[in-house]
Amino acid sequence: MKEVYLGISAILLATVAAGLWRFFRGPTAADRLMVTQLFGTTVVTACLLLSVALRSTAILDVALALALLSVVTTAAFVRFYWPQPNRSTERKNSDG
Amino acid sequence: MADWISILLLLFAAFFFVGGTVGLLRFPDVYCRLHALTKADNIGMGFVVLALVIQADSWYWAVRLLATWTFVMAASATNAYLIARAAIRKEIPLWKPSKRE
Amino acid sequence: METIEAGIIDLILVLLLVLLAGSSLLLPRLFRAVIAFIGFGLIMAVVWIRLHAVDIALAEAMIGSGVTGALFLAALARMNRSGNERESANTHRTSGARAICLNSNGRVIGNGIQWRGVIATAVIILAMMLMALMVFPLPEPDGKISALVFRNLSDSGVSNPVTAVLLNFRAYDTLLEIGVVLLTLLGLSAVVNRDRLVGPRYTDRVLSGFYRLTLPLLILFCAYMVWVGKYEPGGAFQAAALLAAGGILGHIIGANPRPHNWDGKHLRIAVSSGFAVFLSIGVLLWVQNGLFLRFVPESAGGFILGIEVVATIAISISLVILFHGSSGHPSSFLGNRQLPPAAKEAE
Amino acid sequence: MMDTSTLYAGLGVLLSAMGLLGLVLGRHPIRKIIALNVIGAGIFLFLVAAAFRSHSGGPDPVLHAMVLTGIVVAVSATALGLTLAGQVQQSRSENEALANPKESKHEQR
Repeated sequence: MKEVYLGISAILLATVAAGLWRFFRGPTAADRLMVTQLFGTTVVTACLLLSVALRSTAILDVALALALLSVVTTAAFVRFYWPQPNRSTERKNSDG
Repeated sequence: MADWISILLLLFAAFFFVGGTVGLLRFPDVYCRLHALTKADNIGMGFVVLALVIQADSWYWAVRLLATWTFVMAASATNAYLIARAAIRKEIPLWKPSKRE
Repeated sequence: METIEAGIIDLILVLLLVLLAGSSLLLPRLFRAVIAFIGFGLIMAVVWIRLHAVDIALAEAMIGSGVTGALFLAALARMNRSGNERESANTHRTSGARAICLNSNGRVIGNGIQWRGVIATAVIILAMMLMALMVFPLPEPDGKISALVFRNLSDSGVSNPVTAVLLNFRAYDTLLEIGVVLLTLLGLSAVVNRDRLVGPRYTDRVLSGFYRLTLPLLILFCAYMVWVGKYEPGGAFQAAALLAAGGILGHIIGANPRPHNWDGKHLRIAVSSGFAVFLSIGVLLWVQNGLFLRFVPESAGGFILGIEVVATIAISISLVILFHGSSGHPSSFLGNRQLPPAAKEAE
Repeated sequence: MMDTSTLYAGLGVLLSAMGLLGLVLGRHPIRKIIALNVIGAGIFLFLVAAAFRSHSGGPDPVLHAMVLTGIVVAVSATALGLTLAGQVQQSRSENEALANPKESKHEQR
């Protein structure tokens, strides 16, 4: 089974590499942020597979931490980088 | 037997992850892409967790895996909501088939 | 794990890291660079697992996704906000490589820049080749130091070798490292502005709900990290990063995640307590055992746990204050000394 | 076929070199701070790849502890650097607004 787990992890990481295309294309900042979300989930899933393959509960902790804390980056993005447009100095440009 | 079920579930999971990524690459606007992304999160990872739970040799592992999945779903729902709300506030237009050139 | 699958994983990881590092250094828009750097941190976590460094993977996951991303995004937003047009003009946004490009297209930026870029590139490539020549092939490890660690592990009071090195065998390093974190706070307090510079508050029920749901979980997870660090990967740094991520999330939604009636003085005491407690335990052990920070096997476990608890609290508060500083928000850490009493009343 | 630790050690050297290049060529302070972080990541990667070669019952814990310490110091230094950059930019724009209150609006090219 260990080979299967590693093989599936390899497929998952390959989808991450494919997701980079969206990162380079954009067009909005939200699209680019979504690519890091894709990275996050895929890495979490790969961690689950690796933790079973290597028999280490500590890798499950890595997965749990990555999953919970992914919200911090998104929250910082919507709070600071894309704040609510209620001020006069609003920039119309949505390009990231 | 259990091994084959796990392998089948893992293949489903890989299908959903690949599908989510293809959706992220091909769908026309932010909201559709967000939809594709969260499918990969929730269903793809759900299948992986199921496959690993079948293989788990103790309750401890099974509970840990299922708990991780629960938190991933809570976090990814929050993420998707935040991004979608921010995009709506930024007035990023919805995709309309007729407008496509 | 030297199989075909592992080889494929290695190749993909190397490719991803080079691509992401390249984009974070070369993409002309800073936002894209920051996003690429966040992705770089996530992939590094997998690399650490691949290299059997789970302690480091934990720290990278928690700091990378909980602290670094928010730090860069907040700082970038602040610079976009306070910056005038000059800062967003092309010369400041683009990296050097792009500037050279523009130059050859006929835009006059100045000849010196082009030569600087070319010479720097040549020198660095040369230096890199020299470095690679010196380092490769890697020498065979003699393993003396790690054998020493494993031999004395049973006397260290903990059974995770990394924690044993951090808090027992090389406790000096960790003491000074906590000192360095304290020094960065001193540096921060020297430069940070004390006037109010706050954007609109971000109110969101879903995010606040998520925060309320996960904060207890984060605290539990943090306590588990401190405790499990004795036996398995985990420890004070990881726990501190978790708590700090919770504090940063609380700051983002406008909750004030600290005990009631705490002001700057309490925060300053809490922040310096890590270093102070560590130092005084070191002196205590000096008096008892004749050497600074020399633990004896009977009491080492208890002392190490105590140091870890205090260090966790101190480092996590420090990280949250550092986040306040770089997002440009005033920090109660500094106290209200600069504000006249009237302004204080008005709040 | 290359062995794992040589592969990752080489990647570490490459990343540090890329970061150094970015540090010299980058103009914006945030870019320079990212470059410093990439250099750090390359060095950490080199150390951990070297630790991976150790044969005495698992990777070398001394190097792991050093890298762990380094990561925490790196994040504090990054935060301080970002604060300094923000303050410098803020006071610069304030100075310019004081020096030429009319022209600062039309400076964009």
